[in-house]
Amino acid sequence: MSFQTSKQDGVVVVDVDGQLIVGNRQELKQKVLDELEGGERKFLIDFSNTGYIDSSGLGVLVSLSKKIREQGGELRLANLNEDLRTLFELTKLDTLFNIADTREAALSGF
Amino acid sequence: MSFQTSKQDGVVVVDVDGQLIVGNRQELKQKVLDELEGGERKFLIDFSNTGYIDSSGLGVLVSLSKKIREQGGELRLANLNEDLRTLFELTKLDTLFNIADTREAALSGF
Amino acid sequence: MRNAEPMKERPGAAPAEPTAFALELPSDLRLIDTAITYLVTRCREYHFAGSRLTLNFRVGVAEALANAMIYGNGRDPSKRVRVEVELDPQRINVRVVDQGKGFDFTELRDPTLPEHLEATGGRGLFLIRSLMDEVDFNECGNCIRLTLYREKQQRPLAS
Amino acid sequence: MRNAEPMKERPGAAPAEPTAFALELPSDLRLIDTAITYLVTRCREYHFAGSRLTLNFRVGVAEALANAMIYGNGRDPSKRVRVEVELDPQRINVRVVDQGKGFDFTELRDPTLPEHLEATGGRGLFLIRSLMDEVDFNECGNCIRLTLYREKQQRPLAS
Ligand SMILES: Nc1ncnc2c1ncn2[C@@H]1O[C@H](COP(=O)(O)OP(=O)(O)O)[C@@H](O)[C@H]1O
Ligand SMILES: Nc1ncnc2c1ncn2[C@@H]1O[C@H](COP(=O)(O)OP(=O)(O)O)[C@@H](O)[C@H]1O
Repeated sequence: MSFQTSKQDGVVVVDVDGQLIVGNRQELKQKVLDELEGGERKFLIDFSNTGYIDSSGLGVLVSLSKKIREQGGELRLANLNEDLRTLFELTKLDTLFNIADTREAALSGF
Repeated sequence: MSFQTSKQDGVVVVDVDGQLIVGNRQELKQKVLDELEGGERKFLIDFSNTGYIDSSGLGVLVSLSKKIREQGGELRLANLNEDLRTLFELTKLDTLFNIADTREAALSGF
Repeated sequence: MRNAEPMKERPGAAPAEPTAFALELPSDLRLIDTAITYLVTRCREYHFAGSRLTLNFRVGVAEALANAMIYGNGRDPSKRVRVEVELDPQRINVRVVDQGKGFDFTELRDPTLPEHLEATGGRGLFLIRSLMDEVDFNECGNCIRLTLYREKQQRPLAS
Repeated sequence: MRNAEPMKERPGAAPAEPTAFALELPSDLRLIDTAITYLVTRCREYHFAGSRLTLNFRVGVAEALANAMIYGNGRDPSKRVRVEVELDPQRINVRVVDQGKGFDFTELRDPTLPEHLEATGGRGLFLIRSLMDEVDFNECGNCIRLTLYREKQQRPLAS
């Protein structure tokens, strides 16, 4: 499980490798908040290599999205597989997030 | 945990990545026996990336060494860290195996 | 898959013998994924597969473990969570028991209502109920029983 | 390490509070390394370190788990192995209990004798006794208690 951060076209891209769950969500939260503190405003979380997300993982995404919006920024999500899409639909969080099919689609729209 | 096999100067080199223990020793055994069956006679197991070995792991090394010797071949070991060296000394298996400090030393002597 | 063997049932049919096993873990959140990975491996070997395993089972059981460790046992690592699993060809049955006092599981809010959509919590039991086919609690609420069928079940109209 | 804080004892001194936790696992050999990794993590957080942890503890406890699963429980995954750990600043105490009938632990051969050196088995309990500071069994032998001190102990002449 790891979170890789990179910068692409002025967007902070975070790759979630493994699970995003109660056992490691603080790490993602801290990484993104540090970047926000450092002045970054555009964020993309890429779930290409993500196994599953639990309710705490969803919670941290909601909380980050809110914090980023408060600073005039935006958080987008990309590359959700079928399982993850179902999860966002079940919880209706698909209505709260800007979810792109691919990383490129997410980046180009920013 | 994985066992990577490569061929170097006519020697089959196996890298033990992780542990060599009761839960995975059959995999190592099968890999080496397949090569022996295929006609290979010189074997080197490299422990550079090995965490720990348990008594079953030691047992499989003894058994492979015997089988290889019966076919006129030889099994050598290399790159044991301090912990692994202690293990071989405790069990006196350091007297049974040709143990080299480095892969190069093991290969050059074959 | 397994084309060479005569096939009595559909491919990937489960072995006939029911099996059961149990784990007990300290309340340490880092163990949840380890446990889930093991449980999924065992279910896969029992020929469960697909989204029912990788989404419904994984997330449903992970939520139950997290609740047991966090709320049931107050994250006290000396307190344990017990996981009992029964596998048979039709279904997976999981019981998660904590050492806590339980809770009133009848009063649960709906996290999909617009006024709750931006809440950071409150989705755990909702996900469990959405993803699992059957969910029961013991009387006090420190033991949750989850059942997932191999195939999607027709949901009763009133749940 | 921790230079900024006032230091009462040597660096890496253990926290004062003893702690205890327990695991219970199905008899599945694939779980041994998972369990060992977790136990080592916990001991490391409790400031145990070095060869005593990476060699003595890891190998000694792995052997005890393997014996419990293989001989005690006959590899039956529905049978469980219980691991109880107590940590205090001076020592790690581990009890491994299986659901088997035990065995006569007084009759053990020496695997380092020339006539046994090429045997493929028979080194497990020898390693446990060599690597751990104290080893006890319950009366029947299905429960082994292992103690490892933080620092190397002077061994009594007769063990
Ligand atoms: N095993 C449990 N023991 C005690 N209380 C629990 C347990 N499981 C759930 N709860 C209670 O139910 C509430 C809702 O849980 P949940 O739906 O998982 O959302 P969240 O964890 O985000 O609060 C928790 O806040 C807790 O008060
Ligand atoms: N928990 C146990 N329950 C029953 N028998 C055991 C147990 N642990 C060890 N034994 C017995 O002691 C013998 C020696 O064990 P060990 O020294 O670990 O070597 P090996 O596992 O290679 O036989 C085993 O063969 C087994 O008969």
